[in-house]
Amino acid sequence: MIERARQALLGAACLLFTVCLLWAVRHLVALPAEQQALSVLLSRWLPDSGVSHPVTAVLLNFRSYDTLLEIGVLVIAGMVGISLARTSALEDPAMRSADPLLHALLRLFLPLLVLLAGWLLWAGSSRPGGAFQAGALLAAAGVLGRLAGLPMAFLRPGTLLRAGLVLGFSVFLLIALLGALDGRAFLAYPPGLAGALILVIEAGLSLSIGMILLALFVSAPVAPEEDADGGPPA
Amino acid sequence: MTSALLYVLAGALLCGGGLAGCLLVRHLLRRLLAFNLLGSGVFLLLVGLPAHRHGSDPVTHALVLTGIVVAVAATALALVLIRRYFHLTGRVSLPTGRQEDR
Amino acid sequence: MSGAWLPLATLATSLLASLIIFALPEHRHSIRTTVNILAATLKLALVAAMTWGVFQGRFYGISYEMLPGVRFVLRADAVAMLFAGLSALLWLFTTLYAVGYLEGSPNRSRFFGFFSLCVASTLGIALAGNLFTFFLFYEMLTLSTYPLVVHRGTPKALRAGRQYIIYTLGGGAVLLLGVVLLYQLEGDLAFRETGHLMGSDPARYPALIGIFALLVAGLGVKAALVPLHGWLPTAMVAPAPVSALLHAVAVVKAGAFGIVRVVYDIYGIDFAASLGVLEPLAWVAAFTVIYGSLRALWQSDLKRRLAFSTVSQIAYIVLGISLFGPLGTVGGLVHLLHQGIMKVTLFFCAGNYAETLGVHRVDELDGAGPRMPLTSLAFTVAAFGMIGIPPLAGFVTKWMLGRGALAADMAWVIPVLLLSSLLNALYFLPIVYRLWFRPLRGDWPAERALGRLETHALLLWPPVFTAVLTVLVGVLAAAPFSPLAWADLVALRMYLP
Amino acid sequence: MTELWLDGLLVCALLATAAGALLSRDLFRAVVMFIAFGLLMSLAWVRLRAPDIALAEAIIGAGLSGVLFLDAVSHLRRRPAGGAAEDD
Amino acid sequence: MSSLLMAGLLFTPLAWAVLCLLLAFRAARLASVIGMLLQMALSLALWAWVAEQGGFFYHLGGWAPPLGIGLRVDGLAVTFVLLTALVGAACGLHAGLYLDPSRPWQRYFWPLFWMLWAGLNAVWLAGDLFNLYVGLELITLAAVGLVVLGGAAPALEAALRYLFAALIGSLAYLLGVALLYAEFGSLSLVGVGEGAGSASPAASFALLIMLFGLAVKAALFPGHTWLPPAHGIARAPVSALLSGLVVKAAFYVAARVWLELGPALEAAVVGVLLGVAGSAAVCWGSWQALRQPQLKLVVAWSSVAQIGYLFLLFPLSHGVPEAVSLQAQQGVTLQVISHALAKSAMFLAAGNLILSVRSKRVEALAGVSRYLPLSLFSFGLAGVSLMGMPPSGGFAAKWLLLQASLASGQWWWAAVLLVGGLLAAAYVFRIYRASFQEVEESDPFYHPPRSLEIIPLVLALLALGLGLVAEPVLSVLGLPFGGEVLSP
Repeated sequence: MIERARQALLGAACLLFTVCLLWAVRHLVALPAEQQALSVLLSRWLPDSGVSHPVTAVLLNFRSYDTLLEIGVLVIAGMVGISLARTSALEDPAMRSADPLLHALLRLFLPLLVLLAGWLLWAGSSRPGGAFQAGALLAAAGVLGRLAGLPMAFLRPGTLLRAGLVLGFSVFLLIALLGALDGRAFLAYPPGLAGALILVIEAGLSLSIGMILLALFVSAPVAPEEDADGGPPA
Repeated sequence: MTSALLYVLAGALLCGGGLAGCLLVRHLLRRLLAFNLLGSGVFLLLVGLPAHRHGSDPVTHALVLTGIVVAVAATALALVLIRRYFHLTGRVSLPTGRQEDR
Repeated sequence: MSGAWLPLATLATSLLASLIIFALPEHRHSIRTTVNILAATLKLALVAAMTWGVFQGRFYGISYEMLPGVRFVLRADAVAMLFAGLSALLWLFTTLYAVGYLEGSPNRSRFFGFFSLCVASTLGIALAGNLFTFFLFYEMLTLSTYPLVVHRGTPKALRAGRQYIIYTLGGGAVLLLGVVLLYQLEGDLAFRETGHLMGSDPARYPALIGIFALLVAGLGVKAALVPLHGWLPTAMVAPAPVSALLHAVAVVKAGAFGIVRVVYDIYGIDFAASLGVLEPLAWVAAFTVIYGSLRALWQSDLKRRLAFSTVSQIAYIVLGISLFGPLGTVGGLVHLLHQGIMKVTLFFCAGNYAETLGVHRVDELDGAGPRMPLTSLAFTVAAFGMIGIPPLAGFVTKWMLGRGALAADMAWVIPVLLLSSLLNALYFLPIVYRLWFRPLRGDWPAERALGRLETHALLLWPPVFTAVLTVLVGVLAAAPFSPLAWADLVALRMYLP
Repeated sequence: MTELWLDGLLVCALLATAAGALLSRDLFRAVVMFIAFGLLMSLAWVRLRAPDIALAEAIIGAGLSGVLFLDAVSHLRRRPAGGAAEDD
Repeated sequence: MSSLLMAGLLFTPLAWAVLCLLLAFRAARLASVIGMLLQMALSLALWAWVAEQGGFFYHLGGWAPPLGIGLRVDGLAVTFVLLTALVGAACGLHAGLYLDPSRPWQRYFWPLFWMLWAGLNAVWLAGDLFNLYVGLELITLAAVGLVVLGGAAPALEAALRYLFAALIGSLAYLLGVALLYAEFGSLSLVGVGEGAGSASPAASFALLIMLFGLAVKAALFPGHTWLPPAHGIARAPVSALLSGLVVKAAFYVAARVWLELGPALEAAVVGVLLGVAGSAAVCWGSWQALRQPQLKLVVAWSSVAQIGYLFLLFPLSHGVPEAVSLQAQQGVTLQVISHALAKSAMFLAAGNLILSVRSKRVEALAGVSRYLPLSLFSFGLAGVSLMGMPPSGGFAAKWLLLQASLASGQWWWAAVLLVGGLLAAAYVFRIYRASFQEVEESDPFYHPPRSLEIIPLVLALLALGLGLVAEPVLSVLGLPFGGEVLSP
């Protein structure tokens, strides 16, 4: 009974929220159109950023601190994922597909995906694409491979996996410190090197992002008989 | 720029629906789906509103990309937790009621 | 700021002592006792030095801004020294007594640690230079006495502790409200002999009356004014030294002393009289005097009888304060000391009976006089003092109070005093009679042999000393440096224009 | 004008798939709806002239998240309420 | 100088997170101790710098806001950075001894701990609305990870509850940011504040929804239900971090946004609503704390109550004279600091007590007072601060808030403060009561190592002493900007 009332109350609150949101949006869209200050600034500063694609410039130069922390969030998710992983055998026999056609397709498809990821990474400096898309694509390729039962020893929880998780992040971090040691601000690139450094960072990030997402996919429990190891009290 | 306005409206409705889903749905996976819908709604608003007022704004694109990464990290983490929770207890939703009295 | 170190050092002695004692392991009894006695002696010496300096007109104090617009002030003035002297003196005796009393019992490290902390708070209350600082130490006192009240850890003690903490924390909250309101209205007010509020805007009078009520209610809890006295008899489950501390040195005195500060040093006695708040206060005090005595009459438990006697006796102090005029002031202030000395003697003796003979009830005391002559003599002297038999300490107080009442045109106080003395006699004299003139009926409930004397030496000498003091402060009331002379000095400064 | 109609249609489809993802009885259906929603979102980003997000959404929303969810659904189905090892 | 300090401050926790992920538990512990010392030194140096020279803006990457991200290094921010260093280091040291190194997953404590620290610093210093969002998410995920460490079912349940609440809160906040950006075209907090000159319905709604989200993340009643399980189930040092610092981060963001936008948007009703919710939290949290059978749940519910006080800032800083608003801000800031110190001390002490009595229940404490005085003493000292008894920081905060509420004429908040103090006393004394109970048998307790007992004692003493030095601390908090911009 109380549960019912609670649900009704919450539902009504959501309805009210939606109405208010629509009303706020109505006010916002009625505001006069004007030149966007940030866009102007962006196009003025873009030549100094080392890349020609504005989104990449924002992500990896103007607001690179956001990106740094965002990768931190991903790393945390990956860490927690592998900290919960209890599987010793990473190849789940139930998952291995016996279909030879699928294997053949995959053998064709996986390198293609990796190539595509590389291209996205490279393209990111001048047109849509970049580290994140490339990394996600790598992860997707990995997921496909795993679903098909390809062996992936590097995903075993161990030093290699952990190093892979933080590779991009540490490259980013070290380059960020470079500027500060030089007497400039944290995350400032040395003049002239911005483009190259951004590419280095992006390459590292792609690898790590792919690995983290894949690790998260893999570390979910699969085998029903695995042990349930609880922590100590308190 | 009325097409951007359409997406803004869709974003607002998605926000409302997603929030309702997050609050009312008990099944953890469904709640996570609702959370993702809510996120998409917010991202649509974040991009759509400035697009409607001033035209395409690359800054918002960058922000949304960051937001998507954060959302996917959270989703993947939540999925791991949910699966492990199910694995240990066989439950797919959190128990309600007198959990405060434990 | 010359002379800042003396008040600080006085506080620090017992604070440091408490920290050292907490840090000592439970079994290091001799070091603990040494630290205790050293600190108590040192503190007495420091207070004596400071008292001499204050008499000479020297200034001791420290002040710094603790919160925006609110200062932490320590200051040694004449009234402060009255209270500080009392607590320093009695702390020494109580410590000695407690060392003897608790010999062989567990948790002594905890006990003496909080004991010292409690005295540090009392000293802080005495030396506080404004209401904020006073409140600081007042609450510290509450916290440091709780572990003492529940020391025995029995369900009864824990219940008493709960009641104690509910009363005192509730009182503290009311007091805090009053203090904050006063700060809101008047700003940071240092204690001053003639008060501060004489010239305030008449439009504020109602607010000031309300604040006065809050302050007195908050302080009245610790001072055990009826109807806020409920915790005091219950707290009797605590060990005897703690009862002595609660009743004579620290807690109830802190409440009474706070009322002194509020009436004289914040409101100013003239202003308080013109606000018309003194008369109701006097009525409450008078009622408490009678009520406490009446209740004491019916108590068969010795310590409970003493507790209700405290309720009544503390109200004398408040009564004295509420009588407008120097004589009433002197009576109230001097009773602060006299009652402390007498009551501490009574509790020491009660503790001795309980420890040595296992006697807790009045009707078990038959024939205890010959068995424990010195203790019983001390008890008798203190009881006579309480009744007000000349020339003992209590007589001086009652005499001054009576004269003060006449001077303040409140003659109705005289019958109250007489009635109360009669009641005092009615509940003390039977005890004295039982002690000396009734034969022993059978065995003592739980007799123990403690040393060669009638009881343990550390249990025996403190009450004897304080009993001697009871006589001395009465007989030598006219001498310089007697409590009476000091109270005269204080009152003189207060009624100066 | 046709563009506007197309956009309207896309928005309707978006909302419909979202509703499907929220309200479907069958969990599997809900996840499929969610994947469809991701694909449509990707289209919407294209229409909002945000190709970067469109790319990311296509890979993530439709691809990666979809697979993660599908895998989770199959896992949750495989062992209905079997876990007995509740430890504390 | 200060530029290097800033870089070090931002770099160290992130770098140590990476380092600790690669090392095993014991090696990571050693590395972390070094890192904590370094971070302490950096925070202290920055605090001293700001106390002397005044605050400044720090432009990351050399790009000025609004396009770039500026950090706002003012007195308040550096004080919280220092507080984080203190509490964080204490919890880290405690954890190093408290956690059982033989469990394979304990190694993940260190990287998560450092990530949490990085996120906290990012939030205290942030001057950018979107950067705040990322920082908050960093904190959330790290905190969830710490709660779930070990992966037992109750921990998973608590972590899931926490995760969903925090994620919804973050998205609500982000929605507000989206609306504000659409209206004012800026992401920097100052820029938005300048834009919000007049009341605008959309901005008001944005403010409301942001505050709602942040209130859920800060566990304000009635959005508090996730907190007690999460803080109750986590290991003691983790609970100490969560209660001491993490919930404060969300509140801090809410306060900054409110003080920047609230006055312009005439949001008095919102302020009063938050105040009412805070008062309800004080009463309900204390009541629940009073009847919890488990020690750590008592402490966790006490957090719900204490967080309620913080939200009195909102009604007391809006539509009142400048001086009163300042008083309220100072009071709330002191409350944040003293609660951070006291509550972390309390959780650490509670952890020690639980370790000693080998039970989570309150009744099991009987006799502890006799054999384990030190941990109980720390617990008690922390309790003094929670009750708002002098001379603790909690008392100083209560005094200032009382003054502010009486001066603003809103006396009912004063009643909440007084009643809350008494309720806090009720649940703290309940623990004392249990521990003072005498048991006949000889010492049955496990005695934890001395160093485990010292750490909460130090924190509790700091909380207690804060009241005595409140004025100097507050004077640093209110430092104006030096106007200096650090960028190449």
